[in-house]
Amino acid sequence: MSTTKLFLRGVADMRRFPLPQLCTLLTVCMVALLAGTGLLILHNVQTEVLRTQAQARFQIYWKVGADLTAVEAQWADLKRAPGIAEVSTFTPRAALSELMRGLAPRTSGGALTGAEGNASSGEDFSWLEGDNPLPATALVSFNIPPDEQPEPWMGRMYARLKGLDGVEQVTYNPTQLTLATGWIALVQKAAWPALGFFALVVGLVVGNTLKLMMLARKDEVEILSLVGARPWFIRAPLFANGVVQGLCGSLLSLVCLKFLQSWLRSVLDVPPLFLKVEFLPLWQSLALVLATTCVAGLASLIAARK
Amino acid sequence: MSTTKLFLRGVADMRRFPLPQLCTLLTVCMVALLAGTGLLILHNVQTEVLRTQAQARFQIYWKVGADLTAVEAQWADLKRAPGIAEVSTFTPRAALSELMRGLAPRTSGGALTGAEGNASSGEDFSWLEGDNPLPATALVSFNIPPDEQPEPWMGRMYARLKGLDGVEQVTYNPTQLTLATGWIALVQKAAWPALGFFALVVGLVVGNTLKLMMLARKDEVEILSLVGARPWFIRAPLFANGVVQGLCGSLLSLVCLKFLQSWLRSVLDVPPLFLKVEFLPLWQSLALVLATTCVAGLASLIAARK
Amino acid sequence: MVHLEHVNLTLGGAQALKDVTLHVERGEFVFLTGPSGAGKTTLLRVLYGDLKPKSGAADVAGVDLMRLRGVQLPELRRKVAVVFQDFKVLPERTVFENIAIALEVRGVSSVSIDRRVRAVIRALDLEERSYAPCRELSGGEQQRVAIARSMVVNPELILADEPTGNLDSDLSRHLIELFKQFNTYGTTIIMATHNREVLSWAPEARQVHLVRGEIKPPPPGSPGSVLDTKPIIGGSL
Amino acid sequence: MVHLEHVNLTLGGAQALKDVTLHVERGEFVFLTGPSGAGKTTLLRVLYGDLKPKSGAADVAGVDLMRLRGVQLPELRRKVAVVFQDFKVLPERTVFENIAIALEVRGVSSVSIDRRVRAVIRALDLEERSYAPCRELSGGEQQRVAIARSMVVNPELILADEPTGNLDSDLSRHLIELFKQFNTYGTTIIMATHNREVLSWAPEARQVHLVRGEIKPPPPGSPGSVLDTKPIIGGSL
Ligand SMILES: Nc1ncnc2c1ncn2[C@@H]1O[C@H](COP(=O)(O)OP(=O)(O)OP(=O)(O)O)[C@@H](O)[C@H]1O
Ligand SMILES: Nc1ncnc2c1ncn2[C@@H]1O[C@H](COP(=O)(O)OP(=O)(O)OP(=O)(O)O)[C@@H](O)[C@H]1O
Ligand SMILES: [Mg+2]
Ligand SMILES: [Mg+2]
Repeated sequence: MSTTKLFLRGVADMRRFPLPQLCTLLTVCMVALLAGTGLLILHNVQTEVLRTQAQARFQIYWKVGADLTAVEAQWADLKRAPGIAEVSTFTPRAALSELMRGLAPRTSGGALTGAEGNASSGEDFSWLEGDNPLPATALVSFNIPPDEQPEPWMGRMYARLKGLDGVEQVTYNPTQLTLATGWIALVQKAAWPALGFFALVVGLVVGNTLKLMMLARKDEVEILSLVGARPWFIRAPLFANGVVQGLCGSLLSLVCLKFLQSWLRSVLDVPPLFLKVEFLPLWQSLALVLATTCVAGLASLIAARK
Repeated sequence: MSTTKLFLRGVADMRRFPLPQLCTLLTVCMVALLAGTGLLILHNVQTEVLRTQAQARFQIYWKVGADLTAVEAQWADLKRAPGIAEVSTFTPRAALSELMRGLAPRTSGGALTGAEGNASSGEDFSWLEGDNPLPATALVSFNIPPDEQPEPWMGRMYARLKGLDGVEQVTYNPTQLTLATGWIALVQKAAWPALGFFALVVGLVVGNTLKLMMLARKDEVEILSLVGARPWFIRAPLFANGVVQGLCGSLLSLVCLKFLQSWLRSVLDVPPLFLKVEFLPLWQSLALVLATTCVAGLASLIAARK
Repeated sequence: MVHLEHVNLTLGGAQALKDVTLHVERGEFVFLTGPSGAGKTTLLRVLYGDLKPKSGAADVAGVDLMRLRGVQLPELRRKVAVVFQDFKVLPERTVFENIAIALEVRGVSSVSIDRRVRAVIRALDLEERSYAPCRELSGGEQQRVAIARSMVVNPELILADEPTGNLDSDLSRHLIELFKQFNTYGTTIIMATHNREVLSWAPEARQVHLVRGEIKPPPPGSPGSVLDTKPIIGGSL
Repeated sequence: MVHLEHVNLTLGGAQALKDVTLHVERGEFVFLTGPSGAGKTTLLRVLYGDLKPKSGAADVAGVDLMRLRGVQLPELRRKVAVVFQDFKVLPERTVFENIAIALEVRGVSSVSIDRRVRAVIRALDLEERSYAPCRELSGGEQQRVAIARSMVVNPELILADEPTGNLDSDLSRHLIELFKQFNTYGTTIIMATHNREVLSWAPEARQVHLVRGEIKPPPPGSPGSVLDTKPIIGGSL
């Protein structure tokens, strides 16, 4: 009998224990869904962190009382500079009002909330407008070129910005980078044990189920061997069964994951979080399906041996 | 034969399929561990949110040029006020330097990181020290009395602070409260589906395993019934088996969870996070063990019926 | 003990028992004969409540089989012991445990279990294999375990389905002697068998002959029919 | 075909086969007799490679059993067909499937499978039950399925363990005729049996008598010993 036929027989045989097969399918689906959720979280955290990591922010202070027209021309230049991601500019007056907001009660949600909060409580800092001692400032974010080491690149950019006409001081925050690196390290530290753990659960669930299914069918295996079947003749249908379980279970889990993601997005993409939860990239989805299928197939092969 | 004897027999019978029993135990343990991890996260988020929710922060601005000695006396009074949680005070000079820091590049980690960042990049705002237009300010946090409605209480507190001598303006952020309420709503919205999902997985895993174990032992069940055993005689040992699986699995998972928590604490209780991950309270640990045991016992009873 | 009136039963679309009327009194010894697939096992399964007749009246050991409900089934099976054609022993349990199980489900004390199990093990010459798991037994040994399990409970009725299929002549003869002994102490025995020799060893027993689900007179050449002195009750003759 | 020299085997601590020397030539018909637990099934298990002797020399159909390795086992089992004492049919599969399986594992084309399976089903009078799952068969029907499965592959050697235990006289006789027919076409047959009648139906067959794992001369009263014309080869007599 050809291997294809044996595989088909294995798939056809799945009808024979419909309930355990369904249970196993659901269990595989759920465990794959858990792994998928883990990946989803990881992927989104990673995206978020990478977006932050690849950018460098500089705060540029011009001299107090510098000519505002000249400064504004420099600002226009800055906005056209290569690799620029974001430029926020503040005239001395705008800076003062922004600063006062910065001091206002703020939640962990960040500046945005603070701004909102101020708006809602109707604050007014006009009473502060006296003799403004603040300089013109700009907050500039660059995308760090991917082929550059971040630290030296930031040093060079710092020197360039410091050298601009009328600039008094430039500050930047190297710890931001450290923090991003720290996040990645943390994620990676947690990711591997977590994914390993998920793989272990998938393997245990599928393997255990197939092992028990084997136990329930051990007479059949014994008889096949007694009438002269080669090992592959016995194992191929089981292998097909395991693979189909893994494949269907993980595909089903992707569908569930899609629903989960839509729901999470609808829940999280609201003020004050504005987290746009993205779906897994194609290669991760495929990897999930492939990994589950492989683990299931492997587990079925192991379960099928004596 | 007494029920105790039947139970003991069920436990003794577990030796007969050692591998599937071990696999099942591990699977139960892991699924319970997942549920426990979910609870752990929930519990810690809840604790964090509740701590934030119960506090109200007010920013008090004194008049520009107010007498600093009088203001400092008021500060001392504030620090002794009932229900006070935290007071941060800023002289005009301290405020300016703090404000400048607030404008410096900052990560999502919050003001603390900003301060650190500035320190590390060795910033110096002394060049700004001219004619300081800023007022004396204080940031005051109160614990909202648990028997009070937060919103009206904050309104009354606002009026009291506004009435203090020499105070120009008081701001507070009611959205912080909304945010906390929003978090709790979110957690609760996500918690029930998540816990339901975990229970489903536990049930499926245990039920499926025991069902298959039944299938592998169906001859035994049939023979017992043929020689005149009452249903309970057949089911009690299986029930004992399921209960022992659930109990041992969930207890083991608590041990694992303790390790996970220690690890998470060691990883997360570092700058800039300072998250002190706490272990589950006793009642939640007990609930986890009880729920897993019940689900496993129930699943075994269901698996034992024809 | 057994009262069947016009019992009909369909299995998988085919009529497995056709209008079977059979009365067996307490203390009788009845042989059930007939070709392979005649319905002997099916009839026995009806008697221990494993199959429910489609129509007719059936009463075994005072239990109405047509109205058998969940709780009554264990009661019936405590009065009726069965030796199954395919033995139905637990392969992982020892000989002792397999026999003791029938007493355990009846709540017999362990001292008494020990004594009674040892006695039947001796009677069936299984002493050497007492503590071997049944999967390690020979076919004939397994069959004897199944027989021992039915005898140990001292039932009102023993249903034995081909109990000598895997036993040699000497053991078969010994077994029939044991059954006859039980019979003289009042146990009713219904035994399905193919073996003509076995029929000749219990000439006083009645023979009920099944053909395609119907009770028919035994074929004239068979030992049972020659030796049978009682009239065949029921059947559509 | 079968060559055993001083074969010894221990099972669970006890010596199940003691110094067994047995030679069976191609085309012979051999009865294996002996009391229950004598080692008949054990000897057959050695012959189909299920048990490995502890010592001695063993060769079946050209395969050296003492050096049997993984890949050779399926080869041996394609030459040797077995009728098991406990049938070993798949309860969920139909009669047809149970018989066909032996051809499927040999890679026979489905057209040929169909033809050959139908032929043995007819020969064993199972036509009515062809598409019933085996769990719904009577004991005798299951036994015939097991026999059909061994015959359908046209093996070099048939090992039959008590193949008439659940068959009545007529079917048993028919079966022996079938086996004799196979035998005349060159298939070697070794059949374990308790049934004296069966021995008398094949008077030309040789009888090998086992007692407690040893080959002994058959008891003088048994039909086999009376009718056996060939000398008993091997054994410690
Ligand atoms: N569950 C079932 N479904 C369908 N048909 C069945 C079922 N059980 C038995 N049969 C059929 O009913 C008929 C009678 O079976 P039964 O087992 O009673 O025969 P028997 O007299 O015991 O035969 P044997 O001597 O071979 O054991 C057979 O043809 C059998 O195939
Ligand atoms: N796996 C095993 N482990 C231990 N002892 C075994 C095992 N298999 C068989 N035996 C013992 O070996 C002896 C021979 O068994 P075997 O099955 O060969 O007997 P047999 O001649 O076929 O008897 P029967 O006619 O009852 O089938 C028996 O006493 C049996 O209990
Ligand atoms: Mg039968
Ligand atoms: Mg045997």
